[in-house]
Amino acid sequence: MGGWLTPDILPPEAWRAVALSLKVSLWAVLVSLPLGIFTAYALARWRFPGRGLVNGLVHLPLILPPVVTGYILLLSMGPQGPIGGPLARIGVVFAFHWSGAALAAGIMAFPLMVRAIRLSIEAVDPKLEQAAATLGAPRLWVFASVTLPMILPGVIAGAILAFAKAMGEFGATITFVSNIPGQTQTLPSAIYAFLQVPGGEGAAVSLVVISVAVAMGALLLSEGIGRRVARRVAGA
Amino acid sequence: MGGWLTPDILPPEAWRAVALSLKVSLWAVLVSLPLGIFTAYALARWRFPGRGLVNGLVHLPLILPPVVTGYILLLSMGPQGPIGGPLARIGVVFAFHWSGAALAAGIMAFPLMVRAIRLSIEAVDPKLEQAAATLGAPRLWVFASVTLPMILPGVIAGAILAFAKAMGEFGATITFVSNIPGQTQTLPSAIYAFLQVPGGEGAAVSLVVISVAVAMGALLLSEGIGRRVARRVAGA
Amino acid sequence: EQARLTVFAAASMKNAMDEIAAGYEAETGNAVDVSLAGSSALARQIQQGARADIFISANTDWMDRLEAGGQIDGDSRVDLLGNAIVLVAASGAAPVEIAPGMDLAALLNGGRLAMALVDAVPAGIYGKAALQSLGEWDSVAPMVAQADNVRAALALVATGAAPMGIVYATDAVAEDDVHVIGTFPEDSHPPIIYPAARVAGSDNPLDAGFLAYLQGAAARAAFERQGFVVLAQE
Amino acid sequence: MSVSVTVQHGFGGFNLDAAFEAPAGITVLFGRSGSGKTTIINAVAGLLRPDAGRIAIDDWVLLDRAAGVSLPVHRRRLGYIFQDARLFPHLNVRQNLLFGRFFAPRDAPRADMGRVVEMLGIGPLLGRRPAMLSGGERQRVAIGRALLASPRLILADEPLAALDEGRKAEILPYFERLRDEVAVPILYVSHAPAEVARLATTVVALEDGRVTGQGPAIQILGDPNVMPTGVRDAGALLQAVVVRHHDDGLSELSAGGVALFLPRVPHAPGGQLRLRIAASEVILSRARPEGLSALNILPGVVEAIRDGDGPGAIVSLNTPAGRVLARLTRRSVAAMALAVGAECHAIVKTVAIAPENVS
Amino acid sequence: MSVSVTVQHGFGGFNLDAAFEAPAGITVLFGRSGSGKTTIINAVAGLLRPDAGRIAIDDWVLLDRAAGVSLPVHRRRLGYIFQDARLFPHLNVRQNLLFGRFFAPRDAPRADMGRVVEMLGIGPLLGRRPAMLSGGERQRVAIGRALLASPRLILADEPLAALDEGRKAEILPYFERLRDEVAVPILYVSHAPAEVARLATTVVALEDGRVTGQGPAIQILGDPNVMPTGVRDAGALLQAVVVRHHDDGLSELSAGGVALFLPRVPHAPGGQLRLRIAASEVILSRARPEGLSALNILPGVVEAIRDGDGPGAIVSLNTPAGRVLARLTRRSVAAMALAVGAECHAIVKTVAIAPENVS
Ligand SMILES: Nc1ncnc2c1ncn2[C@@H]1O[C@H](COP(=O)(O)OP(=O)(O)OP(=O)(O)O)[C@@H](O)[C@H]1O
Ligand SMILES: Nc1ncnc2c1ncn2[C@@H]1O[C@H](COP(=O)(O)OP(=O)(O)OP(=O)(O)O)[C@@H](O)[C@H]1O
Ligand SMILES: [Mg+2]
Ligand SMILES: [Mg+2]
Repeated sequence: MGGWLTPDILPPEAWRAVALSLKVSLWAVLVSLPLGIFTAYALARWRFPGRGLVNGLVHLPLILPPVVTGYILLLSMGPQGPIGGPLARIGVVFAFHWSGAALAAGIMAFPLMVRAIRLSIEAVDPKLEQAAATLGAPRLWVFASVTLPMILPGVIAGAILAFAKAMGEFGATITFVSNIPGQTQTLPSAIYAFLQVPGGEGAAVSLVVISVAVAMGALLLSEGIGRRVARRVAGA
Repeated sequence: MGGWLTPDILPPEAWRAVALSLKVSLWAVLVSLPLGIFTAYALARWRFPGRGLVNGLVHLPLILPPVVTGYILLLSMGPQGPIGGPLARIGVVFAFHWSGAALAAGIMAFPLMVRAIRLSIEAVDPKLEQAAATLGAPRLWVFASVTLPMILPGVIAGAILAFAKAMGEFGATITFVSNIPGQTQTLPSAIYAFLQVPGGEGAAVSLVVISVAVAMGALLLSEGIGRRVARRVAGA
Repeated sequence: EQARLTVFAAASMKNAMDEIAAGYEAETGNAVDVSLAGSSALARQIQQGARADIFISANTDWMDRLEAGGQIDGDSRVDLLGNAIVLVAASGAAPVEIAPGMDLAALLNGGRLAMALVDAVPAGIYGKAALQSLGEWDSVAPMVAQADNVRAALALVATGAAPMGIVYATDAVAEDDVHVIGTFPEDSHPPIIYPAARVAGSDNPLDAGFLAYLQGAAARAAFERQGFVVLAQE
Repeated sequence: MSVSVTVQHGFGGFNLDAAFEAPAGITVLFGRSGSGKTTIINAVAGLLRPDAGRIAIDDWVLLDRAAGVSLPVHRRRLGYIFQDARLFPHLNVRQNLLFGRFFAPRDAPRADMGRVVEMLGIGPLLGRRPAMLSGGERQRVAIGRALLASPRLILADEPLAALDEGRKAEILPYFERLRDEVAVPILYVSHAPAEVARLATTVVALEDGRVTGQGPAIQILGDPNVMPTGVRDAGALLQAVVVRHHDDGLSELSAGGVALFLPRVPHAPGGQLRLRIAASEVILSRARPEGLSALNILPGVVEAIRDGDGPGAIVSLNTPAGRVLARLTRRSVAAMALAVGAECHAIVKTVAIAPENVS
Repeated sequence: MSVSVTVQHGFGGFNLDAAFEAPAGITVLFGRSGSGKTTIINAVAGLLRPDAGRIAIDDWVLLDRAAGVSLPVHRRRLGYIFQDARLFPHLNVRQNLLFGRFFAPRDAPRADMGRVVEMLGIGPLLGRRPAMLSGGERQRVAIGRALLASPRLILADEPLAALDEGRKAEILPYFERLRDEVAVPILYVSHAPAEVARLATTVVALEDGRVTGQGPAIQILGDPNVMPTGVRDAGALLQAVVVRHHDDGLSELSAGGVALFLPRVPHAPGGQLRLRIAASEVILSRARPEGLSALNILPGVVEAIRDGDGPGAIVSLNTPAGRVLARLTRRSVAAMALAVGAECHAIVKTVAIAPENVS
């Protein structure tokens, strides 16, 4: 019989959207994480010319309506854009490709990730880093062996926030890579589509439930990890 | 003659949208801040049944496509909704009112605010709070005199993130309170409207520039404050 | 105190509605607030009791839905405007004849066809119907890139991300980077109709007057300037 | 006022099982690193909830696990001087000092801010934040913060460890005043025998989480079996009364009729005070010695001789002033033919007592 | 190997302006709380960039502000024992201990982990995290961490302040070994005169950011004018050689021909060692005393008499063993008719020297 929550009323492309959203969000988070940590570190600890500009740029996707971010991406990273063009010639294609969706999601999620990590870095007592330096650890090692382990809770928090945001990202993604079932149709695009037509609510609700379940699972998991890590870092 | 950046090509309702967006974002941040601090504190420091649920709920607006959040708000807080109806009878109206836009923006920004504050709280050494308690400070006082000053950088970071997010919020707002000039038409809604018609791009770009300028101003300001506060808290 | 009227209108009508609202205010002294959003969003808001006075939808589905639910006054409903869908390409492309056997897939030459969401957004629904009736849909479907609205589809063409797109005739009007290479025959898709009606809950005395104004000469001129076909007879 | 403490607590490898009474005055917890001193203090403060136990100040029960009573930390009216200063980094020194005062009941006896600041020598630091202080300065501020909270119970965990001798000498009398005048019970952790001897009313010796000895300082410090840090720190406490102050800066005291000379003590003639005489500083002589620079000579009878681990022995002498301990080599014991019942004289230098072993 | 340090630095209210040479061995920075000891050490470590100054170990320049040279902290090959332990909270004790080893050059001489762990008594703690350690345990781990980093320069900021006497006695010999065998220069901050006397090769006395005296320990510690914590800590250092070990646990030494008896020292006969004799523990007698329990008697001639602030005086005696200081009351000086040139005997108890004043 099948109620509205059971998979049989969801067309197969809905399931493909779920799979794609997971893939896109995971890639978006994983690829942007190192850059996010680096950016957060630079903003937290270094004084350099253009620091304000970098900080502004990082926050931009938060401030702009997502559609605008999508347009900017389309203009710059599209096949004829100043960045997308050359990239396309060396075979790196974002347009209408899931990697473009990941790019859009990653950019939209970036400010959240950077903020969380940066706050953690600012909370690390520089005296511990100094202690590591006196023991002979070069700067990068100090980071890897002292700073990074101590900011892990923040890194995890940042990664979850980014993942959740990526799972929900819609405006920039659809504007940049549009909605091609199986390639760029993420969960939010599918939900949006269902909501546009009278009577589409049922399917939309099913997808919302799936999306919430996935993100909550990730959330709970990461909370668990985060707590364990925090306890480890606090040393208790 | 007036280039595309000068105000004279912007119709008056665009300026009303700017003013409204500022009002909406400020209210959203100010009203949600105490609740955000409380929620962050509860999540960071207390173990209570339903903690996971609260945490999930807080993150929900991040995960859901904004349209869905807006739709949920419309259904629940609308004039005929289970919450909005009774509220309307006692004179509290959110539907199609700027306060509704603030509500939507506040809810969308809430997870960002809570995360930032929570990370700061988790970084406060409980030993200092214990020291305050030994000196006779009741729990609330410990919070006000030790915890709160020490997490101020995080509170500020959370408030900026939330403000920036509120300035950019679009999907939930237009879905919940529509796009009525002077009442619920925020900057992003106005940008959206301009983008929907041929020839609207110029005005849209002008509005984007204004929106970026405002948010960057807030960002720079708060970075300055945040840095000063952080230095004060670190005691240097 | 100035009398006010709230109109919920599909976002694609912004330019025309701005002009009409200004004209109406100049003529009657009454202010008009136009809330522009997607038809689905507006219809849902009306379902949930939004205090709108007039609703102009970009398609008939949502208006039918509201009428069935008693949220609009069926007697006041008029089919206000019509529109056409066109095939657009980057400037410089040769015109094509839109007819069965045109082999759109070959014309795309491996590129994408930009459309609005083909199952959700009216322009996409009409476009899909037209391609189906022309027998092109099955071959083209895998190449379709769907945007969340027509303007976004147009942007895909304007930026060169997609070589061609299907949009409303009204959208192609003012775009320099894009030009129309063919218009879909009227009979290849269900009629494109923008119905207008009075919202049932509205007790605004200006309703009837504004509905009439929408069908008047001033409005007609404004609509036509934006490329709409005015259906309503005065 | 008396504090009674019973705590049991297990931390993986370490088990604490201690019970003691801390009568009015200063009770020193004495024991090696890791013996459980801070753990006990934390339990008293309410920062640690022991597995079992009861803590009360007279009838005022702070904790009774069996009865399910546990007063919240902030209601225990403490002045806790932490082993790590734990100043509030966002407040300046003045604000740190005044933090506790704000929460003290209006009618609580108040320490005088000016006096405390002066004693601690932190006047020039009042406007600074803790990050700008030296280690010893931080610790001094922490002492001031606790003293100014109008506490009913002071917990001091090695408060003077980071300080130089001069500064210690300035602060010690303040703790003595607290002990003697204000009657606030004080639980005090210290590793320094001289500090213990000077301050302690009661000593609780801890070893590996267990109490190995407790009682009046006079008794525990004179018992070489109990002193947990070994026989080298043994010493006796004598009760003395001030007779008069001489012009040359010496004070003459009488301990059970024996005249003792000390560098000027602050007490008025007739005042009672306590002297610690470290066993290692006492020289014995069978004959009454003449022509020595040492001014204090106590005649007595050998009461007991206890051999130590090394080449030393502790000779316990019964004198009119009380029991005096002397640490000698066994070779000297033999050479002098010392035996229980033998008469001999204890010789103590004036300057070897003063001033930090006087109280 | 010799460390030369010149630093100038201003901190608002405080101005540091110090220059000293630290020859091989242990150089103790001695001064009151807030006198600038940690600031100097931080400059040497590279954690503080002084306004001006030059720091070099022999020819190896760590800092030269004038020449714009400043070696990064991690290239200075330090073992810094911080005043606050600063252990890494996310690593367990073992990982903390091994942290520095990882970065030491492969060919650097390595301290033996097992030996250090045993000496510090932290074997049972290796798997714990710092939050689960007592204050003294933390400090011991910090000492181990620095020692195991194969440093070319050790900076120790009150490393033993939080430890009990027994533990100190176990760790001190290790620093002595470092000084005598490994030849790593050590800058050592301490407030404890006994520790200073025992360890210091060189003493740098600081007061309010300025060096008030520097030189070999034997000289500075014997100079009551320099000792910054006051005359009470004065004392003399004697050089002695071990003659033989007796069966009763005593070692016989000879200092300039005078026989001295001490509890067994670890040195073999013929070995050289240094004794500190605190001025307050010396008794003088005009006649050669008989029948006393004290075994060490040094004949000498009064070289100088210096009156102190209080009722005391320091008598400096020229003996065959070297200069000996004695702290007496002025009353005794008068009673004994002591004057420059007078002959008299210094009496020192065997147990008053041993073992912590021996090295
Ligand atoms: N960051 C700073 N800003 C301002 N003043 C400072 C700062 N750090 C230290 N001081 C001051 O410099 C002086 C010397 O400090 P330092 O830490 O070197 O003292 P110290 O000799 O190590 O004392 P202690 O034995 O108490 O640790 C102190 O008066 C201290 O208040
Ligand atoms: N949180 C903890 N978890 C496990 N063991 C602990 C914990 N806290 C303390 N201990 C252990 O309990 C014992 C007693 O610690 P405590 O801090 O009471 O010692 P202490 O007597 O104050 O020593 P110190 O003089 O070194 O400060 C130590 O062996 C310590 O390692
Ligand atoms: Mg302790
Ligand atoms: Mg210091």
